[in-house]
Amino acid sequence: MPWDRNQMAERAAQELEDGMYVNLGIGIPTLVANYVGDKDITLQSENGMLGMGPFPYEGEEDPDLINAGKQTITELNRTSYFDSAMSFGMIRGGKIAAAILGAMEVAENGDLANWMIPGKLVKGMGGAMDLVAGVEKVVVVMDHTNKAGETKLLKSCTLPLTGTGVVDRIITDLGVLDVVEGGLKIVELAPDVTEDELRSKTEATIV
Amino acid sequence: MPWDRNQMAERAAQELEDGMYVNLGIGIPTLVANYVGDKDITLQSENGMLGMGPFPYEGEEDPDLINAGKQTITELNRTSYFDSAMSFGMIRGGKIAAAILGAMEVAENGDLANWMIPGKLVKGMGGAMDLVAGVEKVVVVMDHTNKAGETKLLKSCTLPLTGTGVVDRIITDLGVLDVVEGGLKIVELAPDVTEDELRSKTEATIV
Amino acid sequence: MQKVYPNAKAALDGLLRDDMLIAAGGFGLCGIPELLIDAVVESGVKNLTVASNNAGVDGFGLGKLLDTRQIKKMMSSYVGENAEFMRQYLAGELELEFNPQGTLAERMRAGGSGIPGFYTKTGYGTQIGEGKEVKVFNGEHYILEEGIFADLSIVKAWKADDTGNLVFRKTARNFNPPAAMCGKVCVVEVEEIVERGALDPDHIHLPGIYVHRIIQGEHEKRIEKVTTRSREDA
Amino acid sequence: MQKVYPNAKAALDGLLRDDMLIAAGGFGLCGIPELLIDAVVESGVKNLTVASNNAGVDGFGLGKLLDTRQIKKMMSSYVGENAEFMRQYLAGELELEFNPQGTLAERMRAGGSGIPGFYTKTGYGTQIGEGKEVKVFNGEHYILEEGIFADLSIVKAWKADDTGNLVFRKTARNFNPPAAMCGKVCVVEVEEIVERGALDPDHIHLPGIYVHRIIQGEHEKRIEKVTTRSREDA
Repeated sequence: MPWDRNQMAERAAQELEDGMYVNLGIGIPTLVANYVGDKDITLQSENGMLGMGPFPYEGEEDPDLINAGKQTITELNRTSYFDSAMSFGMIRGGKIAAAILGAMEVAENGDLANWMIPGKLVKGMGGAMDLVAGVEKVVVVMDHTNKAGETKLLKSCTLPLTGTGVVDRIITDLGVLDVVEGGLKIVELAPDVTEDELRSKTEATIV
Repeated sequence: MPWDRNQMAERAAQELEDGMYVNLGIGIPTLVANYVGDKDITLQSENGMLGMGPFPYEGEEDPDLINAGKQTITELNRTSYFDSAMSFGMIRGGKIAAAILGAMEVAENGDLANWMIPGKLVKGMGGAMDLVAGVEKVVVVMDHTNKAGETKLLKSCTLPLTGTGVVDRIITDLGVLDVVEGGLKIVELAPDVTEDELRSKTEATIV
Repeated sequence: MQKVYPNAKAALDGLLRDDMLIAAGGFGLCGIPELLIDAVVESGVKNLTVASNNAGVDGFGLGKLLDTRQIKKMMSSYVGENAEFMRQYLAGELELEFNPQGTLAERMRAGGSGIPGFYTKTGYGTQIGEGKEVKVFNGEHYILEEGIFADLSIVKAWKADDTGNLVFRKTARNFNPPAAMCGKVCVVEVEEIVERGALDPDHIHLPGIYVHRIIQGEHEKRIEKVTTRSREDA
Repeated sequence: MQKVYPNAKAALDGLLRDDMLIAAGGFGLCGIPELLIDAVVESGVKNLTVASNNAGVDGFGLGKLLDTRQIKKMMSSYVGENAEFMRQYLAGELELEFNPQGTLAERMRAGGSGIPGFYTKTGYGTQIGEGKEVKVFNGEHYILEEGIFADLSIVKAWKADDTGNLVFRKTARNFNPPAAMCGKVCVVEVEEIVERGALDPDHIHLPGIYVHRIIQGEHEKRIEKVTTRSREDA
């Protein structure tokens, strides 16, 4: 049985180690925060905050305190605030240990596309290009196939790129794959998912 | 009678206008602060302070509060502190309206030399190169001649440059000169100093 | 040297002209210069280029300037919250220069810091890098990005003193300091103007040297996405 | 993730090696990492390159590392307060790379911010610009300066919490934040380690992400030039 959204997030949380500063993207990556357990993880929100806390209690929302997804959040006793130039200084400067991001497509060489569909969806890259360029370890969490059932793990991306050769690890509903020399390498399969099934739903070279 | 140090500083203070942010160099320029009167001038100290106050009363020195000349100083009710990167960001970014600096040599095209004498004096440029490159108006205050009686206003500098074509106005013990197209232009003479005397002590072209 | 003005209209007097480049602070609707945006709308100035991370939402923030068609071009990283924006863009009525968020912030800071260009890995090998100079440092490829030099900065802070020293609050700081830095003239709206000396000199986020005009006013501070947890989760 | 160490020697354990590049905070003797400098002296590590605005004075601060001849090369803007420095330099025993003060600060900040190079007008047409790439922006000449990527940063702050969030005091901030940013590892000495939550998140000058190890200790904080006015002047 493939992993569901929460199981993918739970699996992604295993990527995080004590003491890490981490940036979580919108969507499934946001759920990863629920599974860090008692690991000492500091979440960065690229709009200018380290030490992101949970959502506020109803009635305690603060319009001056939001995350990069524009959601109201809270601070912790370790929180610091800073401006956008410093925020991306630490991202570009390699101070963030891991970013967990969603994706539209990943190629076997680690290319990532997650910011636009020409002529259809024009939202922008936000901080994603900086994150994939600067962060030490980039983990993509996404469904293995799109709504039409087509694979999202390709020989090469068809959509405009967010970054070239930037993805280190991919966690999908079917399993975990690493970007290695020559293609993708299966690290783990979701329960009851066979290697054949994963291979059949993957265009990228599996080595 | 040529101006003395304090008169030169007093004359230099006339360059400053209400509302200006100003950086004063070491030596005579420091004395300019004594002559700003009731003009609303904010002094920058490039080690990371805007709104520099006077020296502290004896016994009230704070080792964490010094100016760019490493002297103990005080703060005002408008003071702000910042790091060296921001301090020079505002200097390079043209936010400082005027810098009043000392000099070893000035050339008729506005070249300035004030940071080293090869083989003899190796102290370094400190913030001077950034100041002359970034500040809107650069005023040099210096003696017209050196201790050997040789002019310091030259056709071209002999010492390593601090900046090229950066000086706007020169205030010496003999008068005030502007750097203009083709050379220096006499703006003012110190009391009882004749134009002939000033010209005779100047190598630079006077237009 | 009086920096405090009675209202947004007065504070922008003489500063607005058609075809100018305005840098605006804020992220989403958080920390945006609401009052100054309204005054720019009322001024009727046209053909603006606006450098701002986002473009507001329909009917609020910079969205108002889109509704009135006063904006010719946006320099932004993310415009996904604004249907009118998308419509104008897809219809070819609006220019859009996408900037990665960190590149946009750094371009503003650079412009305000006398740095006309810098190299970043961000966007290399993507559309963003197309046509930009590439340089190799230590075996890796970087692209040249240029500083932004705006004609005017409009910025929102929490508190100011009358010399323009600014303090921001929580994540409302965001793009406001870099946007403030890069303008020839910077106008700031705050929630409260305090006495000189009321701000600790060590706590000032942006020194008054970057600030030319200040107004104080009431802010709506609309929230884009209210997300909460119930007390039972605790 | 324990960042607090018992003393300077323990905090530097495993980080020092010959020929490394160390970035040090401080301006003159103000805000210098006294305790960490002493520990570097005691370690006996050799052939150091040190990026620091100044080189201390004879017998204090980085001057101690000059006395022991552990420094091979300084990257500084001003070294005029140090006779031993001058002697070693003029005798050809010490390399010196002069950096304009703002260029040095920006090179550190750039290195820590993933920017391998930037353009500045500072030094164009002078010795400092020799051999550096020149580029014209908007009709003016700028030179390319490179980011500094240090092996180790040693920094002095006023207060820290145990996650490494730092607060500096007055002009002792100076080069400390940019120096802290540019090191692969950053070790900080403070006057006081406070409880988590004791530092207002809006008042933190440098977030803990830049800080790997922290020690607390007594500081001499020597004053280089005591200048005072008499009470009669008031």
